Amino acid sequence: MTDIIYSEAEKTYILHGIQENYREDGRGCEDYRHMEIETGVVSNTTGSARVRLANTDLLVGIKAELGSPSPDNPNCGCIEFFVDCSANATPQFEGRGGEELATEISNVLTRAYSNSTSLDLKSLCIIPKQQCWILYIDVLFLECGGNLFDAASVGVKAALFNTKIPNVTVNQDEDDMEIELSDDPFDVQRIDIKSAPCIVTLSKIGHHHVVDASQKEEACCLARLMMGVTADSTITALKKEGWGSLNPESIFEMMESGKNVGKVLNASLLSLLEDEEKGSKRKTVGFLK
Amino acid sequence: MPVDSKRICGPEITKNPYNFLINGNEKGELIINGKRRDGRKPDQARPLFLRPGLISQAKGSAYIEQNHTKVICAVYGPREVIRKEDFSMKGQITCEFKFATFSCKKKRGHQQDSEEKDYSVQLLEALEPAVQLDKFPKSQVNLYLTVLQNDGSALAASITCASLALAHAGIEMFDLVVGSSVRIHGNEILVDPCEEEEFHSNTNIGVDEGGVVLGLMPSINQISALTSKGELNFDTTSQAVKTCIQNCQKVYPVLQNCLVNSLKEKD
Amino acid sequence: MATSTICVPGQRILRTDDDHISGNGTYTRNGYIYSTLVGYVFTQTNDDGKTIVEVRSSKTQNVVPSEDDIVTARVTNVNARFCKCSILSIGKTKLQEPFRGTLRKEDVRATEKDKVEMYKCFRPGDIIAAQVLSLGDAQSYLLSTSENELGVVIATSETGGTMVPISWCKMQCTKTLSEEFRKVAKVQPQFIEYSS
Amino acid sequence: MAGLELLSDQGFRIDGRRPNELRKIQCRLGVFKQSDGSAYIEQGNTKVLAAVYGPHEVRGSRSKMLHDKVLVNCQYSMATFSTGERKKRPRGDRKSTEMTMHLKQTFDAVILTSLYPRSQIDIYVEVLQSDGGNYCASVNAATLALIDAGIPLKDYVCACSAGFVNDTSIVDISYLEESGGGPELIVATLPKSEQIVFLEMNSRLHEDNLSKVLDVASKGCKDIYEILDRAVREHVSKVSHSLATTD
Repeated sequence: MTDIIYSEAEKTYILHGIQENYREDGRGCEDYRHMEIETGVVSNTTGSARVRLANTDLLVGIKAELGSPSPDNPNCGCIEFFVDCSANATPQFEGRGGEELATEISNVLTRAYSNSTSLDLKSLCIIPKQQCWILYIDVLFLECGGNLFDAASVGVKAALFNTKIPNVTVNQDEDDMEIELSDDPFDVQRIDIKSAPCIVTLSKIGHHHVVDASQKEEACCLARLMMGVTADSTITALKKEGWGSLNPESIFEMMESGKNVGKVLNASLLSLLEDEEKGSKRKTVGFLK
Repeated sequence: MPVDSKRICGPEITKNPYNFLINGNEKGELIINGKRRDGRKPDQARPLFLRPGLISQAKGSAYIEQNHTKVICAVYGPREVIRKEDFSMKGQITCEFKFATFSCKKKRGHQQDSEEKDYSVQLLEALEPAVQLDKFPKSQVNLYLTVLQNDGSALAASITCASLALAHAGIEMFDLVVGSSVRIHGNEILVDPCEEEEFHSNTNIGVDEGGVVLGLMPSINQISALTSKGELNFDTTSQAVKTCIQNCQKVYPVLQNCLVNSLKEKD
Repeated sequence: MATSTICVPGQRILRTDDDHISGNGTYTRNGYIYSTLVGYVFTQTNDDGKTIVEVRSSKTQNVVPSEDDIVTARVTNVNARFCKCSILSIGKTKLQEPFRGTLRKEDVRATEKDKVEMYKCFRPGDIIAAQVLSLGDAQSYLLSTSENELGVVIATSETGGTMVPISWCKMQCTKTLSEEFRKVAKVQPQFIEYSS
Repeated sequence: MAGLELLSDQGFRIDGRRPNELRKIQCRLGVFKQSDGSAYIEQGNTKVLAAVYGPHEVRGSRSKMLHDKVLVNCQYSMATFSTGERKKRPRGDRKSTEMTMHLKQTFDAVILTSLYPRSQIDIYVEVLQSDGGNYCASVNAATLALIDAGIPLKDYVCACSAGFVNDTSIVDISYLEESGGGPELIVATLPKSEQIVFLEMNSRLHEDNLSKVLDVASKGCKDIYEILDRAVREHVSKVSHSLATTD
């Protein structure tokens, strides 16, 4: 995490607030901050999205490229996560400074998506054992204001929703296969994100836990539990993180609230994306707001 | 990605012969008549062998064997932090987790791949809460884990092994950390899965297929590591976590005994 | 008083009460004393009648330099402002790997600090006894020799012969009888005990 | 010209622009809160974000510190999805390093460096989408970010590219026009004092035409200056207005 140093008094202030279910910005323990999502912001990607969660700002770009499937999984396409922390967010990320955090985030994302139910990877296969789509999902952090994991997962899901892979026809000659790409921008394949997970991070602060911790709250937090939660409230990934430990009861409590929060988060994200799609005449503003 | 320039590498593209198995990826049922393929009951862990102190030049070391899963761990330090960027006033631990190149069905590289790096981080997070870091300010303790043979549950075994090695090295700890893993297969929870039972993201279809790894400090009842993979229902997950905790508590006395015995033997 | 009870990390030793205090190798949590090491439990009664519970491991203790520790170090580099040393042992414990230390000019002696000339106090290769002043910075620990008992203990002359102290600031080579300047330590008997 | 006709007989370019017409420029100052100054610029399909931190204490090794002026530290990186084909690494490759150096040289020349001795100013540029003229957009974005950060400058720095096709100079060339293989001239100027701080030319161009192309590019810089200046004034008036209302 980006380093912030707070005095003990400040930490106690945050801690006491959380005990009363009242956080420094007036939220309750299970409330998210204001989130803005916009899809289709980078025109030369297959799918893209920008998420701004309070002052966490990120851009997700997905590029679909043709490649050969992994030998373990010849009938499926692949997804690859890459996270980059731009030095725009904080000078600490200059050069390779953000790499550690970036790997951590991409590992959690990979973990959340590493099951065959989240995404239908079979639909990305073109010719079994030979050709498939590889989705490069690149997350670029532009500003860090806490809760990067959740924001990244929301961005990924939104960008996947926005992804339009050109349809492909395979012409088979005797032993030669020819792949033809459709250049009609409406003749495209969409990705079903109904069962794609969102990550919910629960930060343990004092004896309570909160979702969507701000940067200040993250500085007070000893341990957190990250959960990949789908709309059906199944769990696709769990990961305890941080240098503290948790007792079993609180883990079960955290999982319970993670499940509930995740369900709402997924539902509202989907309805928002569908609304945006319907009113797609709206001009994209990107960073020009 | 740095390229390994010190070794002469084999051909760039080789294929794993196991891909050509006729039923390569469909392994059939994991449970037949209430028994697992190696004859264990679902809630039965494999026999455990533990031995501290076999690497003499290390400050502490330990070896763990669960049938064919074999892990060795060495602890060095507390020593000075060499890299200036890593400096912190608090004590630090570093973990390097490596599968020996010959340890898995698939050949492993000489350099850490992303899975091994991920395991290193998970190990570190499992152990950090247990170690009294304030006892060695400005210094670091280095842990090196090598999986000599991987037959499933390598991470769980490594957690146990590493905490044993730390205790052997005399690093002050709040408690030992015991690792445990389960495989969730439909309604069944398989304790201590072996390689063919382990969850692989690509082959298993459907909800309630996955795995959970947990690290517990039994005496103070704190969970220091928890990770899961695969899509699981909420209740299954909590059940799996509970099973892991129970299993850790079963292993804990073995760990304690082993340390006590090793101390007795020495005197 | 020693008992033959063996403890492992995380093992509950006993309840804390007014009479028992947790000592080295233990910690208290929720009203109990727990062990942090593999070792034997020792109890000791201190002056005000309380019992200190300790766990001592048979291994050499893991030590890192901390403030006020007396350390033995080898001088590796001398310049006009400070000298660098590598700390070889802390108290009685020999370190497996050295730690870096710095001895600044103003910490060489207690009096006439501004008149210290580093080159007349230390030479690379000297073995010194010093005290840890503070944990210092990222690079090294900060050392001090500003006591009579601290300073150069073992040194060789330019020709390579061993030197013996002839005053608090001079040493003499046993071979060539040439004299060299050093900040000489007035070695205390307990230090000699250490090295034996 | 190979294959593509970059300039039609009617005098229009591929994207429908006239030879001396810039792409649409949209920009915004103060995009982010955490940085001391930030700006976003869109020049057609080229989109660049810039953030400025500082002046602050020199980070890292103290040997970099300059005793008489501020250290200008730049980093140019491109989002992996910014280009047509996916980039493997966002920075650290040769082209990015070169671009970083060019940016540093450019801004060393315009920042009043002697005002902040022994300090450092960071300029981070992130290309979100690239469609030609990355350097120009980066310079323009960084200028706006520096202004947003309140760092004293001699003048705006405006950069613009120009090409030469069919005896006609074309201004602000896009990726397609860049990759056509024709000459490409990139210039960064101080519009008020009409000084050139950076000039680069690739490929072959007849000596006689150089001044023509340069004129077109300098004109482009001045046009960009007008746009940037308007954006800055708007931003400042908006900010001061909101300040006035909050009082």
